[in-house]
Amino acid sequence: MFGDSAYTLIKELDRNPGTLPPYNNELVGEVKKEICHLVQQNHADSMANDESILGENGTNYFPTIRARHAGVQRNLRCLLAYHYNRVKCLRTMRWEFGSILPPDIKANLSSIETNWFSKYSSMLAKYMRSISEDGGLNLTVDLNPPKALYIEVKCLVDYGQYELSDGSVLLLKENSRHFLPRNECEDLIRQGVFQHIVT
Amino acid sequence: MNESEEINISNEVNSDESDSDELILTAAQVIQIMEEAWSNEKFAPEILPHKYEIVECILGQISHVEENLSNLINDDLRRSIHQMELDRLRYLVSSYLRTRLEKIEAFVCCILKEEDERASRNKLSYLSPSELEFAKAYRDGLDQHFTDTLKLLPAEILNNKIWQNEIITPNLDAFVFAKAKSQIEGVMIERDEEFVDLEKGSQVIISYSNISNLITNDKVSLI
Amino acid sequence: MNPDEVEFIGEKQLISIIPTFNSSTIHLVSGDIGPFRASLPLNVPLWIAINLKQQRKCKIQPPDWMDVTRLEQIKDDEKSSRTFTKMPSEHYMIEAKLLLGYAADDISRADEIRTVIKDIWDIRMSKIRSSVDMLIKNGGSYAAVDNLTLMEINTMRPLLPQAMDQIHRMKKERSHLRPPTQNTTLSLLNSSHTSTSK
Amino acid sequence: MSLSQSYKPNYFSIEDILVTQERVPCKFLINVPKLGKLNPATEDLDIKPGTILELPMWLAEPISSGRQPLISIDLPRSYKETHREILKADAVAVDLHKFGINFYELGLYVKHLDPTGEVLKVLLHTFQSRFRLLMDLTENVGSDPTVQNRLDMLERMLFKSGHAARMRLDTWLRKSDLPMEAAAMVVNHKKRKRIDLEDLFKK
Repeated sequence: MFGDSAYTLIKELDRNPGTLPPYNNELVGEVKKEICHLVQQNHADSMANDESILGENGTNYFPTIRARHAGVQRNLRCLLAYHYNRVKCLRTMRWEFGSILPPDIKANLSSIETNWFSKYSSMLAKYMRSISEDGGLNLTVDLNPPKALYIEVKCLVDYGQYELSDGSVLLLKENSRHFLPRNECEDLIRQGVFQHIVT
Repeated sequence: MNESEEINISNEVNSDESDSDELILTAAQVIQIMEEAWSNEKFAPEILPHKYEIVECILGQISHVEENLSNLINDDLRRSIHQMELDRLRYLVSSYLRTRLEKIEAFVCCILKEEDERASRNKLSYLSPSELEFAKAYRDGLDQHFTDTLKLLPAEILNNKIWQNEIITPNLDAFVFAKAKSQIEGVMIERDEEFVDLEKGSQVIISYSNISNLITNDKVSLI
Repeated sequence: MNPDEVEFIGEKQLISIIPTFNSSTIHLVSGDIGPFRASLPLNVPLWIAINLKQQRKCKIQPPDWMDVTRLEQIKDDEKSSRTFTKMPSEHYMIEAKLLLGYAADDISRADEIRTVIKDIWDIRMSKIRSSVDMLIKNGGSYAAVDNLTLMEINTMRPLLPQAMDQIHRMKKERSHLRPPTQNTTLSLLNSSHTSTSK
Repeated sequence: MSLSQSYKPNYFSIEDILVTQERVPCKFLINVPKLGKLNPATEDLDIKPGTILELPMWLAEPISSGRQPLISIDLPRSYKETHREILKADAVAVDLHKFGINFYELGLYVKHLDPTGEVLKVLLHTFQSRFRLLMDLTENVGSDPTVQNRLDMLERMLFKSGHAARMRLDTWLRKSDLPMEAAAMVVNHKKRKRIDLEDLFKK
């Protein structure tokens, strides 16, 4: 029945919480087609209705129009919710991955979504720059209350060379352990390069 | 290290922008206000009036100390304590601003509508100027996104922009933990039926809608 | 809030330390600390005390209440009281965790203290559980939580407030999908009307 | 995301869209031309008055209201007296997931169909009596993971957030420091990649 494709679209998001499944162009197209179809049918029947009011024993199509209209509203709601929730997911990705997404995630975006993402990135950057008089404040770091200045981390991948803010260079190899200033580690922990070791 | 190299922070900060009723706050008091604003913002379901002067003031202090830290190059101990304090302050401010940004995004249409109403009644804005600018950009971005994705639908649907009427609003009835900062009489707890008096320092769990005005009046804080 | 955020608040608590070094006053944004004179006690915020202790720059003087006899008394009081008794410190659990974790060598009978504090915490947790259950069963929309510390209050989140929200919503909400979007209906029909009249 | 808000349905919420997909028993009051295909049992072009059909809530609600309703909605089985009695007797013992995946949320949509107010009473009673179970579950998981399966959608949401908070508290109590963690989406992304690679090796 009508509304089924739209429901499948939403189910798809529901089954993949915290990730972004590939943009379902085909299904989105189907839902749109169904909306157009229902609207067209309603137009035709409402014209027939108008005429039958003038004539006699015509069929009353108003109930049909109401039911279809509910279908249009439902489809529209699912379409909007699909796109809205994907945008919210993209928003979180901007905070967690930064302004450059991994290529396999990028491939799951529609071109309109890619557009939105870069627009969001730049509005966020603009906002963060405007926060203080001198140069702004990066809100994507300092996510946890600071504790000790130095923490122990374990490197989870062969990352290669990494330059600290004092200019010294570290070689980050898989399973190597390091004792480093907390604020120099935060980003790499968030990116899954380091694991924070606590006892 | 001799005293001249020591970092010196003026502990007196002028934080109030209004000339008529000038209020001198110490830096410690400014931090206190920031901490309370942070906690209130974390627990209030809706966005609260901004504390932009307080934020600016703390960020100003941070960069002031940072500039002076280089003078302490040969005293690791003092350096590390200053550094830790800066990290704490930076966390406080960032976390506060992040929480507000999340609310702005979640309730963007609702918040902008209320800002318009406040502006039309000459009331103080809840958003800081840069937050307001961000909010508008965010709303316009969403609007454009929906318009672009719904392309090819019948004009009567597109022109309706139904998503603009479907505003997500905060749940003002949400239950929160609150602490009375002074003696308060007659706080409603059941619609027009039951009232309680709160002693200074007492703590309760209560619906946000029953105390929201007491937060803006600085009579209770959320904990 | 996460426990580490509550800890962040609790770390402002002042604590007495005996420094092993000399240094002049440090002018922090949040206020002056020091001067530090070796073996002369002074008060500093908990986060500084722990930091200095980690660098072996001080000994910690545990707060008065961190004492087995005193804590046993508190435990007995808590056990026999129906309501929550007032704790000796607003952040007792945070202080206990940090001091026992980083400065156990400065605290006499640290292991016993750890056990009693854990007992007190557990007694209070079980009281919290039964009062929370009672509050929900009675469908209450208000409760005093006096004498509970921030960390204890935080353990009730998010379950208690969210459950109260849901009960409130069940009682209050009129069941309706959403107001019917009449304007769309009208425009749909109107546009067809105009097309027929042409 | 640090905002922790209770569930409250809105236009864009996935949960509410799933709830309103649930079917409720309806009876057609008037003839609805051309929509016979809604009824798989007949080949008629129209739906005749008197036809009894299960329709999704999103369709049933808007066409059951107004000056001339097309249908009347009947209370779904889970909210009828026999089922209410079961819940009144011992709500904790009930497998609510089987009773209705969206027991509370759908209940809120249909409670007005029952003029006696009994449905609302049973919703509240069920939620309030099962709360202790929910609280215990968040605190000692691992004991019996199947118990979670007996929760409805709303209870599961509460369980999830309550359990996550509980785990953070336990770590805090045990460890000297709360470890900083990789971003949730980064973790998901890595997991997915691993799964993809495994697929590749299988082929």
